[in-house]
Amino acid sequence: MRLSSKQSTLLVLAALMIISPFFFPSNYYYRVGSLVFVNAIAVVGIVILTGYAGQISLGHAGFVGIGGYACALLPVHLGVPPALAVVLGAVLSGAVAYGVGRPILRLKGYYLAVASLGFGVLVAMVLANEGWLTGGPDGIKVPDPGLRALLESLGITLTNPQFWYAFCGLVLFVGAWLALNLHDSPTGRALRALHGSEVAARTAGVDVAKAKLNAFVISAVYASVAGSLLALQNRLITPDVAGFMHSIELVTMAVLGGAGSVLGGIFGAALLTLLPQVLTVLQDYEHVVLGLVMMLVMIFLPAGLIPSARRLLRGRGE
Amino acid sequence: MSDLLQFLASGVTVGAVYALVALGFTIIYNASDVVNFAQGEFVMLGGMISVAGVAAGLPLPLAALIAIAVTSAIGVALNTFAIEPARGAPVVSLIIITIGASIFIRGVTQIVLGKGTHRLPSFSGDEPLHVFGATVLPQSLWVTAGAVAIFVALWLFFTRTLTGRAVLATSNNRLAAQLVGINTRFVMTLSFALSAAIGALAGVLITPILPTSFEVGISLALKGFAAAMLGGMGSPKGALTGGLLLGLMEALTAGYISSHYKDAVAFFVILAVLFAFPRGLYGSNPTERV
Amino acid sequence: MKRIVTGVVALALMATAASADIKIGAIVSETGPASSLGDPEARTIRMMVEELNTRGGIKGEKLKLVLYDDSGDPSKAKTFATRLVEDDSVVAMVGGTTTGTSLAILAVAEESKVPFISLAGAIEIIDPVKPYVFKTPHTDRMACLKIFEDMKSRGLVKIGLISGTDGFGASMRAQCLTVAKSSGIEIVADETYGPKDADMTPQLTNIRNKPGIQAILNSGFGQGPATITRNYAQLGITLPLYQSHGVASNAFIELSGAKNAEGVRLPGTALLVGELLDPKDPQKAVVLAYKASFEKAAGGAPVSTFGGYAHDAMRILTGAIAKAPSAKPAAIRDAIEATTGLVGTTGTYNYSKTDHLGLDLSAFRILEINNGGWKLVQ
Amino acid sequence: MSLLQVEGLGISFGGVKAVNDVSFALDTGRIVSVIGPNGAGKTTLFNMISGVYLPKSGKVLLDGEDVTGLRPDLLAGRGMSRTFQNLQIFHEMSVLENVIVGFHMHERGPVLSDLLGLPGSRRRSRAAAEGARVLLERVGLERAAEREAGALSYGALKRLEIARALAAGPRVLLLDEPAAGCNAVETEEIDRLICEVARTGVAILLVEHDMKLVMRLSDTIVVLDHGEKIAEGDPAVVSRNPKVIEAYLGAGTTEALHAHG
Repeated sequence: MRLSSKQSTLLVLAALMIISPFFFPSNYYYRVGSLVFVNAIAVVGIVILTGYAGQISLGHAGFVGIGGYACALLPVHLGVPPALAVVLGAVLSGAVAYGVGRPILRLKGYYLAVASLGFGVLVAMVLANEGWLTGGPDGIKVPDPGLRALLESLGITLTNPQFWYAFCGLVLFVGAWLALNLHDSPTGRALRALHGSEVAARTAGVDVAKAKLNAFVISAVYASVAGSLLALQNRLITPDVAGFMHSIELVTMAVLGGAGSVLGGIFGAALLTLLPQVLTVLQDYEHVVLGLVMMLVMIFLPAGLIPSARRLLRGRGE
Repeated sequence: MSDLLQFLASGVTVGAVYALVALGFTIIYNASDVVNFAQGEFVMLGGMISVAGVAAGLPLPLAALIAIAVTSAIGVALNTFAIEPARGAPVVSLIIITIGASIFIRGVTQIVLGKGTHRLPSFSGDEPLHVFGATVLPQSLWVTAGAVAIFVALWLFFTRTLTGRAVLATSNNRLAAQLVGINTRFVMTLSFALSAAIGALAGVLITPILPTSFEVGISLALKGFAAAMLGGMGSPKGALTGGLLLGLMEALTAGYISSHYKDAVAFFVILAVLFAFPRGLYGSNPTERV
Repeated sequence: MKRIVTGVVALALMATAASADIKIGAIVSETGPASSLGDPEARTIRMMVEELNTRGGIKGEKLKLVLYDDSGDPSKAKTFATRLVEDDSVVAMVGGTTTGTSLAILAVAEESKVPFISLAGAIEIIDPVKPYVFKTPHTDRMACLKIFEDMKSRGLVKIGLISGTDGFGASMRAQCLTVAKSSGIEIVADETYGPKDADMTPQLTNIRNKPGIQAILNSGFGQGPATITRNYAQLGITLPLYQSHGVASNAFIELSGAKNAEGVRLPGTALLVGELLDPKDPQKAVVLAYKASFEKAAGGAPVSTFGGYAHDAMRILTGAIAKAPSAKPAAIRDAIEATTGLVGTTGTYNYSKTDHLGLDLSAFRILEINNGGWKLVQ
Repeated sequence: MSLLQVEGLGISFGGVKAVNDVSFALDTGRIVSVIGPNGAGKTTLFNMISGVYLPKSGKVLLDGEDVTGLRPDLLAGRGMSRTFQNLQIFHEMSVLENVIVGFHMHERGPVLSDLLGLPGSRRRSRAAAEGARVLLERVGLERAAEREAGALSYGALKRLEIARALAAGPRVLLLDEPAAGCNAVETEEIDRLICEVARTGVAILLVEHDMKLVMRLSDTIVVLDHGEKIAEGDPAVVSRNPKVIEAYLGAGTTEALHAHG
């Protein structure tokens, strides 16, 4: 039987997630793995927004920040359990994205880029300035969700990094599954259509404004969940996660890996999360190499690493 | 009254800094529709190389000239090795390439010129001028005059010179420009050289006010980009207006409302302006052709 | 991805295979927004490890340093802390340039029971006391108290506060606002600026206009305070200006211009005034020795308080390793906690079960800029 | 009352009147062509009727209802579909998917259901895919269904656009130069296709430069020059109208047009 591209993507993803730990000599690798997954969750959101719908956002870290701070603040101020705070944060991010997306998605290209950037900067600024609530630039502590303790009471004992590796991996898997469902659904086709030609999508009956807004809200929810998971596992969140550089990082991950493909986005997240860890041996040359990698991939593999590799394989197969 | 004047003076000074960065974006954008996120690094290089030159004992004008020349060469290299090979790539890829370039330039600068923060001496001393109770540093006048001069030069370039029109023609339709005999490759090279030179000149002018280090490029590019978009990307008039507006808004907010949210107000206004004018204040609004 | 993972594994194995020495870890913000703090820290740590090893190491064993740059990102800092503990198997850690990164690292240190000496200011790092976490810098609160003490002695009680919006500035602002009242200081203006702003005259104009204002305090580090100082001179403000310990370095005088900085006061450590110290002062020798070797190693870059924090942390750590019965994390922790009377550049450290800072206000000295140099205010 | 009525439509760009006071009507199953020299305002007229541009004056009535300036997606919902002079293909999607998008109004459903891949979503997708395959067969592209659309030839893309426009089940179909750039064989196919579609009761508005095609297909021809309607009528009448001949060919050369008629 031939596997659909959705099935093969999920299979590859699950296999990598399960097999990799066999090569992990220490907890540190679980920690890096879980960071890869967290970034990948946000990046899958960018894949939907940028890869499917062709819309640029340089402010998505703002939603990462909203999700992260929801987990820090809601449990303390409203007595919400941290796990539920993830959901409420996602709802809040979705609502904010709905409100912000309506006006800014009318803009195109660089103008959309600067407007979304403005949004992200505003979120980061509020998080840094309202110290009485958010702890200011040094950040705020995040309560323990108690999920690991819950597992322990069920007889499953994991180290902290192991637990977050498994948990974030699971969330990423679900996130990837949803994004793949979307890809071949009526909504996903409408998004990809307006990416190709807005006017043609419109005349085919696609409500372009609404479709873009859908993509924006969905991707905001992904970013928010990623922010929540980051906050919960770090037990600390700072306003930098909402900053401009983090937004750029997320977009770069998506585009380097291949924004049009879920697997590509995840690969990009893995690459850019692992690269700094590997490049520590280069010390001062780390940034030089990172900049070079970004330029070279975009120049020689403009579709991103995974789609280009796929094309290469297919070309050889035929 | 003197307070207001002081706020305005501050706003114009800061605004001129933003305008200088924003003006650098216009030429490259006009020639190639690329917003060069490495523009901030050109400004940084202008400052850092001048500082290095002065430290090596060169007189400031000579150090500045060297800085501008070296930065122009780097601009040309950026075009040749990174932008030209990726022609026709989507906006988001170009954003990543230029951001990659800026990270690269920053990394090399850090290795070659170090991590220190430096300042150039003011061109005409630090004795403040008193104007109706407000005080202005002579260097502020240099920066403001520099922004206006570059604006005028660019405006003349795009409207009065054949080369400037060739740049615009290349942006409108590269193929057509080639057909009428414009050497588009040369136009691209020229526009990167000019943009880099403007950036470096800006760096030389502002370093006596805003100390430079290998990391200043990002925040400058961010504000310059915002200013350019506020005015309408590609328009020298827009860059100047956008920069000055941004600076004035920040200063007046800090002066009359709250310094905690001065940057917030600036970005808020940018969002508001873009909702009303989706292509900035002076941006052209081409009709969709289908 | 698998190939990259195995690549990481191979690299890590290479790193572990080489060492039978005592391995310590460092995580500092060498790049990023706090690089003006982290860079001298990193240089100091590297330099001191090298010096120690050329002198034959500790008890005949070489010290091996693994240093990572977190670029100011707490999440990265946490990852590197995990890496140091789990993968590099270090016996102790120093670092945490900013409060955010320190808080991220200390969680790992506590969980894995590896001692950690932080280089950041915030009081919550050691309050409440955590068994494995120590720090060398004064708290921001102590800086505020010291400044307020000096202000009161000059009869300055109505002051304006201006602070950077970065972590350092915001944290000190919060502390100063908290302790102002009990110190008998009234803060009548509270302004902020972005760390990379080009001009702060609007904020300063507003502060100057507050009726009855007697002095201005700026909490911030990096280039912002230098710009403030120049704007101060530009506006011709004659009120006494206080800066924070964040700019206690000759680089500040250079960026501000000596003329503009004349008369600025700040709480600093003995580091900047080594030559002026009384020959009997126990800090004199320590400070001069560090200054000389740092400036030689850094190619002329001036010493800063922050490098001093790293110096003290390394002194405390290496001293503890030398005294500990074994080079095991728990033994080293006990030895650190037992450190008393250790003279550093910042002050004399007396750690105890209940005090993991070990400094008191007397370690701070009020310095005044005088003719492009520093002067001790008695 | 006609199915589509255009009344006094006009628009200007930068003070220049691109289209001025143009009126005509179109009935079910009929084919009306708009012709005129380059720059006469044909595509602009199309863009106003299909909601891409907002007209400055005049009205568009669909089935008696005023739909002037209605968004294209809402117009599509009311049964108006179109193709484009400059191809507007979803290049990175497969040929089949391009046509499925045409079924968007029929296959769309709750976003959440699409995300979760619920049976309802899959059913709608499947139904649209089946419909799309039928249409691809009708335009002779069934064998290219799985190929990336960007890889097709120009003529094939023209037909693909028609298939996509038909997918929406339009009552009025606007075809902007469907035969431009096509070779004789391809033109023949498009000719046949248009007749077939008209026979099923769809009203067709056509802009086309191929006079042979226009003369053969059209029930009525509307002639534009400099944005104004200068003639309207059946092909035989219009082709003899001296104003038309002058506008089109300049004075003197009348034979060309007659030859086509």
